[in-house]
Order: sequence, then structure tokens, then C-alpha cells
Amino acid sequence: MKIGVFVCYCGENIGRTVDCAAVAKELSAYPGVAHAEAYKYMCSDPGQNLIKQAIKEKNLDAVVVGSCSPHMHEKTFRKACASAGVNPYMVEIANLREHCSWIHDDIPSATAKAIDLVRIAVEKVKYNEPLQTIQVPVTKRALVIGGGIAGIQSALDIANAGFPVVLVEKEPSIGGHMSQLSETFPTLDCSQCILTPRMVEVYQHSNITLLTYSEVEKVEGFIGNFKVTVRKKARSVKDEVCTGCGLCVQNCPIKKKAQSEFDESLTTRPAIYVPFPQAVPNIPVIDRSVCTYYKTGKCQMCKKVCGREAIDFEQQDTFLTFDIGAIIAATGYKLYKIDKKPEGHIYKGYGEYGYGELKDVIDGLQFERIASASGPTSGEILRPSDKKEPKKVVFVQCVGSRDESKGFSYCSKICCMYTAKHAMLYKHKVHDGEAYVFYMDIRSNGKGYDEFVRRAIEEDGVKYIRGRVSKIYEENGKYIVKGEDTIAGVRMEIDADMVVLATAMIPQPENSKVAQLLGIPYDKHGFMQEVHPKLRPVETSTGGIFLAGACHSPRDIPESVAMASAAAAKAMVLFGSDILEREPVVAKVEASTCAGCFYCQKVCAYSAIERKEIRDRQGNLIKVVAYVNAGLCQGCGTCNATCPSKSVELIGFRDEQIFAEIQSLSGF
Amino acid sequence: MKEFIINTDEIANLISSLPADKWDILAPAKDGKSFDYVLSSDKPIINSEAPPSKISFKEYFFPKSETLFYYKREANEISLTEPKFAEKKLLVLAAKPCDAASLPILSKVFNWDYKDEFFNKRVNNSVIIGLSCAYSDESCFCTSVGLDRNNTKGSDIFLTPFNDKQYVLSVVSDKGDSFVKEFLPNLTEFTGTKETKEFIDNKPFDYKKTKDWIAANFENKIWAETGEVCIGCAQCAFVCPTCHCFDIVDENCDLNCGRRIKNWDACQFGVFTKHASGHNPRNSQEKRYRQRVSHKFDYYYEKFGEVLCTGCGRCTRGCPAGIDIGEIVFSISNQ
Amino acid sequence: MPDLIEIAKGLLESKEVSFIIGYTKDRFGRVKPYIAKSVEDANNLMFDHHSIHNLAVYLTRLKIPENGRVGIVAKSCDIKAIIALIQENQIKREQVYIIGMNCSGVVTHSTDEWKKENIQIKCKYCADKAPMLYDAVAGTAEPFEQPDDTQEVLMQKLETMSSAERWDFWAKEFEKCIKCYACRQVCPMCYCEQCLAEKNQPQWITTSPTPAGNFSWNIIKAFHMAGRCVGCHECERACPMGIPLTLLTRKMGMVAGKEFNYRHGMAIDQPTLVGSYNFNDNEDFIK
Amino acid sequence: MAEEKFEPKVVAFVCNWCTYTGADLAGTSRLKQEPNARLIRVPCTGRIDPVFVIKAFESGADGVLISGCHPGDCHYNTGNFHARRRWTFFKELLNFVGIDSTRLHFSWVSASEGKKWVDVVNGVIDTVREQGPFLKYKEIKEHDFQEIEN
Repeated sequence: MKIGVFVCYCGENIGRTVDCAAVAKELSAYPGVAHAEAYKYMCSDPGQNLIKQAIKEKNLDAVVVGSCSPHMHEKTFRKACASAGVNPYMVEIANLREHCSWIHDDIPSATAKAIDLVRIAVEKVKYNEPLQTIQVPVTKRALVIGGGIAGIQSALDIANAGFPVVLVEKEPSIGGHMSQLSETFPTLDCSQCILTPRMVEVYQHSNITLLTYSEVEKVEGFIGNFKVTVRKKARSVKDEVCTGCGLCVQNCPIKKKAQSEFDESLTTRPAIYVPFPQAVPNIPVIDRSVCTYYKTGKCQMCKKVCGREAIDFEQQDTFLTFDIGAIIAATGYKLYKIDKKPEGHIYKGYGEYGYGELKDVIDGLQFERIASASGPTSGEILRPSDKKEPKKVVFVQCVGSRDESKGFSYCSKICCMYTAKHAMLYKHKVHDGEAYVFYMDIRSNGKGYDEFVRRAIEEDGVKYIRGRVSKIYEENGKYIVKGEDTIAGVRMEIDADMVVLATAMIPQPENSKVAQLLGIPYDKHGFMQEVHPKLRPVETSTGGIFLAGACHSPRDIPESVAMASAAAAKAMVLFGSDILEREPVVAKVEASTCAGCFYCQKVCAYSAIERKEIRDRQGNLIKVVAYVNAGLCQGCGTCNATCPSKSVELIGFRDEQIFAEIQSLSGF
Repeated sequence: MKEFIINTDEIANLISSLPADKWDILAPAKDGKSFDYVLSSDKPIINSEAPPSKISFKEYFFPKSETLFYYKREANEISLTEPKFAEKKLLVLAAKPCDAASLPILSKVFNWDYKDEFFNKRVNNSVIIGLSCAYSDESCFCTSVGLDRNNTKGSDIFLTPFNDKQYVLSVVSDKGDSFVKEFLPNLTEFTGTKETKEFIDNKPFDYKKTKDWIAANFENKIWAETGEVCIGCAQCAFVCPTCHCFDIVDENCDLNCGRRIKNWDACQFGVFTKHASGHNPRNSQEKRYRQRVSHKFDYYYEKFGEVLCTGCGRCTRGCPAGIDIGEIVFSISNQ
Repeated sequence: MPDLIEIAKGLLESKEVSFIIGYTKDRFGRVKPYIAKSVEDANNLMFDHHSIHNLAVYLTRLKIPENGRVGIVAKSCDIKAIIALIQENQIKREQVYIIGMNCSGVVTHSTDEWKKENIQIKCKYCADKAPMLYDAVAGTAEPFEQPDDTQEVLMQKLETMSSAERWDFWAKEFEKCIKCYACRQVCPMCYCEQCLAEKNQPQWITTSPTPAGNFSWNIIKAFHMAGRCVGCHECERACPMGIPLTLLTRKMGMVAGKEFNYRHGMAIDQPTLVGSYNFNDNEDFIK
Repeated sequence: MAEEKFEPKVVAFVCNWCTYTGADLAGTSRLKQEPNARLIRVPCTGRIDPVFVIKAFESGADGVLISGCHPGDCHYNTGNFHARRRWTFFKELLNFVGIDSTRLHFSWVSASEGKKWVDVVNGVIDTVREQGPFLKYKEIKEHDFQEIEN
């Protein structure tokens, strides 16, 4: 075998700590290596041409590139080699940048390590074999999980491109948090007014199957070929007959037992309810945890008043299965609550702010409801405890966010803007009121954002104080906010009528569960992880699964919408072809030695191992062996390691290849 | 044959007086319940009533693993080096007659078309002091293969107990003669008569008759009957004093060096005859068991004029499946 | 209690089974495995405290027809192996007719007397001497004096040693290994057609009976028993070199019990330990 | 003659999706590490056979690190769960025969834990350095090759 070794300087990135020329020189004398050279940028056109030229001139069978991480340019180099006639799977990458030059300072030891890394790759490639991609058909239907603005946008984009979409929302209505907002920054246009038409469009779209009050139960299969099971939770109302007249809701005798989720617990709702007037679909749900009928077997008031006989107390959860080609996760966020947390919780509560027990210390979403025309106070700014107009309101930013001691390292990104908006809305409605904002830094880096904050300060007279609030407590009907003005260097004490906390944005608690269902990674906070932070920001490490909106990280509406459209575009790219080429890294069984213990089947997460009977010519059963369905296999290799007789091998990561890599270490 | 009288003190003196840098001493010692040949043991056991050790001493002549040569690659050059051969002498003390007899048998195969240099060197560098045997159990059958308690085949010197403290030392070979002259120059010559117990063979058979029967009964059902309970391990072959199959493999020390090595192998292993194509001519345990018996009592006899067995019974005593080769040959011979 | 021979005769006469894997005595009175194929053969069957061999090994060594059935004489400890083989898809329950034997403990050698010092340590831990899965039961169990667990003493001694001392202990033991593979061949759970020790493209473990080769073989063999060993101690019995192999398998069994509360070969429908997982499995050792 | 400072060889078997990517992140973040580790990339911790560890020691490794995705994060859903069971047995077994946790290390390092990767890998290297070369294993290996070394 003739192997070509190409060492990339990556400008200075590798070259500064690794003597690339020495690496190439050392490898040129290594057994099996027919050609070795170093070049400034291997990934550039001239760099790729060097490789292609060497392949042709030296008749190379395999190529090792010492460059950046294979996650960066493996594909680039495979493609370049393929165009020069070397099978793309005869290419191995030695990671000389992320795993060597960038993490070491000492040139001799970094160079020695680089030589080792290239040698490992050379030894592996000696056992590589030319492979062909596996071709699988693509189901051109998308699943969108979450019906907030991100999910809505993704679903509409894909549906408008002519592909069917299944949109699954766990709440009774789509709309998400955006439906709760009063006005949106920096234009102060009414949130409901811009969102509702989109919601209706989803409802009416012939390409969209809308499943509200539903959750994804199971995800099987792989890119282009998922099989998704959705649990449609029992609404206790037959959605196909209900007209949404609302009589049941009006007549429900339960009025005060249940807190309104939509109004962030500022009001109550009946047991049978529609979350908000503009809900889509406008079909009520019975909350079985508070409904009298489910507790005592009596009442049935809603059933009595329903002219359409739509109430069905016996309704069961149903399960629907869909063939899906691409999945977009848009599960959104929630706001952190400052309540006391159990011992060991990743987030700590805020005892210094009263653990959420002070009635007029509210969070951002609660303020949105108070400021909303459709909210509990019809848009009048009244404080929750006594419904009086607060004359002095303190807004506190970064509650949770950017506070490692409370468990959050990240910035929630939208609070600076919405706090400015809140303060502004307050000043617009309470002209003689005083608004104070405690902030750490003002992060207003969006189009028109900084102007918006300036307007709050300069035109509306909101008083910005740089510093953190150390304590909030109640005294004589006032909320004493103790803090510090770090610019003036003085301690502050404000006797406020109401306090609004801009608490951190955290992922929905189900986020990690959904991520596990989908088999995609999530970070320590539970935000889903993209595959590359810059170049593949909406893709996940699992093919065919994309991310939209705040399930990935805190983001505002325009960003969520942009990301949703990006995720939709990614799904549509997939739908653009009928056949999908998959990596040939799949397991393969050697039937002659397989003992048929089927431990491989037990460890396979994809049900890719099937049973195959081996019979002689007379039809007598010789044995039953394992067989890999290459369409389902994802190439993890767990079967390979589990097989006691070593009859299963993972192509591309065969034992021989890994042994060669390990053995190459003995020469060091 | 020269005979001397030697007492136990003189044997002890011999052990301590041999220069340790030139001589290794191999003698039976007790390891838990069983006996074993142990190098330079501080408690060598010279007891004719002791049962055979759990494994024969063949590994000191035909090691379980032996390097043939080393190879090393530098740039694209490959160099070979011979292993160093330890030119140390070996005294085997109190070898059972059924063990000592294995060396002449093995010598035939190791000097047939190719002379095994290492084996021959080791034999030439050794002196075997055999000890008359007073042990027997239902697995023993040395008399059926032409040996007996006092057989000196393979021994250079042979000891026969005379009384509690004394042995009759018989000089068997020239090597033995020079050893006695060098290390035991002051022994008194023995002129009396020796008495030994009679050996009762539980399964006397005629090995010549057996050979003919085996040669004529390749397809006999007896092989299936005896081979079916064989589980295919190599216990029998590896404890056997005469089994001598080996496998040659290359083993790397790293990517650029390694060695060619000769390891014990056995015909009872399923992979022993497996071809690279995947075809296996001895594809069932009964065929493999037939091979073992046939090789010992037919093929070897055919080629070298003696059976490949000393009747020590080790294979039977240790067989996890309770197979008794002596019984099989006994039943064949008495058909 | 029906007699073993009677049961066997009935099974062979009615052709319910094609043969019976059992024990017989040779003319010296030594007990050995035996395959009874006819009613006459059945007269040779026997069972006593010398019936130490775990005959379950023959279920994968012998050819059993697809829809056929074979009989097997099995002690409680052997039955665990049969259950394990069913759990591991090596044989179907309906393919075996288990003649469960009430057992009074077994001794190793044909010359060993049936007394406390000779009875196998495994018999001490045999939860009930009565068979746990069977199609028929035979024999009578007699009470016997429990053997001392000398192995446990050694086990504890090893646990208190330093790593270096443990290494030296095992280096000395593994040094003895001659790679005869009797431990593997006698093991009912080692049913692979081709052992990984025989896989040479690539070479999985060094085949030479040298220190490194012996170390990797014995470690990997023990590891393959993790969560799978049924504790029949046959490996140690078969070892001609007297290596205390069951210390290793016993250690694996202890981990299975302590970490996962699992014993292999207890119920045919029980999910196997290898091949299943629990989200909350202990991971203290993982940083 | 001054003795040369012992620099251990550490072989790390890492999964492609979490730890390898986490190590990439450490690189992207320019987090300095000791240069003694050599990473071998496999798709999943489920792919790692205990024989790899044996082979690594045979090839002269002084320490071995195995690292993959946190439970629940496995790219292949369950590979790391099966691996975890495997390692529970294997590390106990190795410990029982005298290879303790100073030689064989395990960690979960996610794609976002570049800093953790640095801490883990430096920690392993330091521990192994403190233990010194794995002479015991080298002895049994070199037993067969002692004559070739010169």
C-alpha cells in the first residue's frame, strides 16, 4: 500500500508549535509511506491540488492528512481524494491542531506528539478498505416538536414549500410564550396581533397536521426514515365535534381551584378551559386533576350544557405513528423561579429575594400579563397583592443569569431588552411612577436595540442603576430593595411598591427528556446542543434532527424565527432528494463464527440486528445467526465490543484498525 | 552394567555440590495435593511410591513456548537474530520410568527429516536419573506399551530402592557413566540382588495387535462412541510426555519487531486442522479423537517402530470428561 | 421418588428424547459422562456424589436436531447452566428434558471420599439442593456437612493485599498456564464456535503460553464470564495446572451481585445482565 | 548521571461525539494540556472492547483513559450504558489482578466540557506520572522480547 502523508501548517495555527516539515520528513521514511509533504493550507484549493497531484504522480492508495479536527475537514479531504481516484474512506485525519498545536507550547514535545498522531493514522489507514455509501430513501414529512413561535415558523416554512408537517404541542394551544407577551421590543407592536394570524395559518394549512395537547412518545429509525409515535393526551373533549362555543367553560362550577398557566398564576381558570381566547385550536380541555367529576363522579355540568355532545369523560390517550424524514426540536424555554430548591438542585433559589413568597415581587412574564390588554388587569398596571397602582417599581436584571453561585453561567440575553420595555411600558401607563432598573451591563446589541434602551432612559426617565440587589424584604407595605450603585459607589435602598425580576431563561424541564428521545446531546443546563457552534448552528449530531428557538439557548423572537426558518431550510434540503447517501460505517456479522447468542441484538439501540437461519442444502437448520440491517444500523459498534466470539465488526472502525492504532503506540 | 550402592546422604550431597551456575536440578516436589517437577526445589522428593507429577517434564526439552528467531525492521530493512541458548546442564532426578522413556521416543520425531537443534542440545545437556516406580493406579498401563517399573529406557542413571536409606545406582548410558565418574567417584560397587514389587496391569493389551486393528478400522463406530464425550481440550496432549505437536506463529513486540515462536498445539483442538479456506478435514470431535489414538498406536508405530505412549496414565487422570485411553486400546486389543 | 433409570428408560422407549446425557461408572468405578441412546444404555446410567461433571456443556457440543429433544441428567448447579444457555439462545426450553437430581454435594476425584473436606465449595452455596427447573426429578438428597470455604479466606486475603502484591500473586498463577484451554472447553457458557483466542485476523490475544499471553487469555476469559458465570467451578476442576480460576469468576459473580443484584441462570425469561442496562447503574468510578 | 524525568504514555479511548468533540473544544479554547495523551477515536464508548485496554498496556501504555458521553447524552442513545456495565466488571477484574484505578481511568466528558477534558486528562497524566512506569506489565511483555532490545 502506498500512503501519502500531508501535513498542514494551518497558517500559523499548527506551524507555530509543531514543526510540520519535521513531521513530514519523519513520516517520509515510515514504512508504507510513499509520499510526505507539508503545506501552508491543505484545505485550500492549492493544498487540495497538492494532494490530488501526489495521488496521481505517486499512485497513492491511501491518504493521511495531519490538519485540524476531522470534524472540520474530514469531508473536504475525502472529497478531494475521491476526485483524484482514491476511495474517500481510504483517508484518515490526524488532528494536529485542536489536539496538539493549540494545546501545547513546547515545540519539541508537540512535534513528537504530532508525529505519533500521524503514525496512528497511518497505521489505521493501512487496514482501511474502500467503502461505498449506503443509499436509503427519504420520507418527505417533517415533525416539529413545540408550537411556539419557532415551531410555528418552521412548520409554516416547510408546509409552504409543499411538504407535509406534523406539529406536536404539549399544551392545549399553540402560541407558546409569545402569546403571553404584551408588546414586543424594540417596536412595541402587539405580540398577539402579529402572532395570531400565524397560528391560524398553521391551523388551516392543508400540509400541517396539528396535534395539540400531545407529546412525542417514541422516536425510532434514522435520518430520512424515522418512525415517530405521538401520544395524544385525552382532552376529554372530542375535538372533531367541538365548535369552540365556550358554553362548557362558562358553566364550569370550578372557578378558583386552578391557577391560570397562561396568566402565570395571576388569575384562576375553570376545570374545563381554553388557555386563552385566541387559542388554536379553540377546543377546551378538562383538567382532570381539579374537575369535580373525576374526583367524585358527580357534576358533569359541561356535558349537560354541550349541545354537540363533545364531552367525553372516558376518553383515553391515543397513540399515532408517523413516518418522518426530518425532525425539528423547538421545545422552547421557561423562566427560572426563585423558589426554595431542594438540596443538591443544580440551581439555587433566592432566599434574599424572599423565595418567591413576596406577593408583589414578580417575574418578567407576570409583568407581561399585567401589562397586556388581555391580561388579568386589562392592561392597567396594578400590583397583584392589593390591585393598587404601584408608584415605585424596581426592575432587577440578571436574576439567576450570569451568576455561577446560583448555578447559571450564561447570560439570558433578552432580559436587558425586555426590562427596558417593561420600564417603558410602566412609565407610559403610570405617568407619575418611578422606575428603577438594577443592571450589571446593558446588552442591547440588535437592530434598533440600543436606541430603544436609550429611549427608556432619556425619553421615559427610567433610572438605571449599575449594581446588584443584595436583598428584598417587606416592611410596612413596601418592598425594601437593598443594593449598590457601583458607579456612584454608594449603597442604595429603595422602598418600592412592586419589584419585577428578570429571571433567567432556562430550558423547558422536558428538554432533556426530548433530547434523550431524539438521541441528541444537551448541555449541563439542559439546552440542546448544536453540532458546530458556528458552521452548523441548527444541526444536531444526529442526522435529520434540527434545532429551532430557545431550546438551544436563550434567544429573542427575531432570532428564534430566523433559526426556525434555518432549521426548516435544512429539513427541506433533505427533502430535496429522493435518495439519501449514508455513511457506510455499519456493523457486519461473520456468520461462520457467530454463535447465535444475540447479545448484539440486546445491546442494539436501533433494532438493527435481525435473525438469520443458516440451512444446509437439504433444508436442515444448521444454526441461527445475527444479521445486521444496514439501513437501521447507526454504526456505534456496541455490538462489536459485546460479541464474545468477535463475529461482528464495525466497518470503518474494525478491530484490526483499532489494534493497529494501539500497536503503533508501542514504537513511541 | 555397572551398579553401585548410594545412600540418601550422598544424593543430598550431590544436589548441593553441583555448581549452580552450570547445573539446574529438576526433581519432583509436592505442590498442594499433587506432585510436580520443580527446578532447584529445596524439597526434592525421591520416592518411588509417589504418583506421577501432574505434567511430564517434557517442557524442559520441548518448551511450551520457544522462540525460533527474532526479527526487527529498521527503515525498510529487516534483520533476523537467533535467540540465545542457555548452555546450562540439567540433571533430572527421580524421573519416573514412564517419563524418562519419553525422551528416546521424542528424539525420533525431532530427528527424523529435520534435526531439531534445540531439542537435541537440551537432551545432550541433560542427565536423567530414573527411579524405579512402586506406584500404580487404574490409569497406569506402562507394561502394555513395553515398559515396566524398572525400565531404564531414557535414563542415564537408574535408582532402585534397596532399603530405607540406600539405593542401587545403575549406570545406564555413557553420559551417565561420565557423570558418575565426575560427581560420584567414591561409590561402592553393588553386587547383590534387587527386589521390586510386581506391577499389576489392569488393562493388558497387545500394542502390535492394536496397531493392525486401528489401521483396518478407520471408519469404525468406536470412534464416535469414545469421541462423543470428548470436550476438545488439550489437557491430555499437554500433560502427555510424548505428545509433541506444535504451532508456529509470529508475534509482534511492536510494529517493527517481533519473533517467530513455536508453541504447543494439540490435535484435539477444533482449529488444529482448520484450513485458511475455512475447510476443516477433522471437523468433529470424534475424528479428532480417532486421530489422537491412531497417531499414538498406529501411525507412530508404523513410522518409528514404537508407540507414542509410555502408559503413564496422566491424560486419563486429568481428563475433565473421564476418558480413559488405556481402556479404549484395551477394548480394541481384546476384540 | 422415581428412579433415574426408570425415567430414562421411559423417555428412550417412547422416543421422547433422542438420547440422554448422563453419568455412568467405568469398570474401576470411576464416574464419567455418558450418552445413553437406547433403553439398554439407560441401565448404565447412575448418579452419585462423584457426578461432578457439568453435563450442560454437551448441550452445545453435541448436535441437537432442530425439532428434536434430548434428555439431560442435571444437578441444581448444572441446571443453572442449562437455564443460562436458554437465556443466551443456545437451546430452546422444549429441546431439553431435564432430569433434575436431588444432590448431596459432589467431590472432585474418583478416589475422594464423600466427606466434609472433599465436598466442593460450590455445594456450600447451592441455595437448595433440589432442582429448580426440571421435567422430572430423581434421587434423594442426604444431608451433608458443609465444606469450609477456604476460597473465601483466600479471597479476603487477596482483597487486603496491595495492587502490587495481587499482581505478583496472579503473575505466579498465570505463569503456570499451558494454554490447553481445558477451562474453556469444559465451561458450559463457552459455547462460541470460534473463541476469540482463536481469532487471528486480527490476533485478539497472544496465543503463546508466555506471561503476557497467559495474562491476556485468563483476564479476557474471566471478563467474558462477567454476569454470565453460573458458578459450576468446572474450569478450576479441569485445569491441569491447578490455577485457582474460580477466584476470578467468583469475583465477577460478586460484582454482578453487589452492583446489579444479579445471578445468571436463575430464570429462563430473566433479561441477561450483559445486554441490559439501568439508567441509574453505579458510576462512582467514572469521573 | 541525572535520571531522565519519567514521562508517562497515556492512551485515551474516546467517543467521537462527546469527548473527542470536548477535546476539540479544549483545543479551540486554547486550553493547555500535558502532551502525554494519545487519543484513539471510536464512534462510541460502547465500541471499546476491554481487549483494547489489554493491548494498550501490552503496547507500553502506563495508563489508559476511557471517556465518553454522559449518561443520557449518548449519540447512539444507550452505547454508554452498556459500556458502563462492561467497565464496572472490567475495572473490578483488573483491580483484582493488580491493575488498580491509578492505571485505568474513566470519565464522562461532553462536547461542551472542554475545561473538564483538560482537568481529566491532566489529572490522569499526573496520577500515572506519580505511579511511575508500568513496570509490572512491561516485565511480562518483555519477558518474551528481552533478547531483541539490544
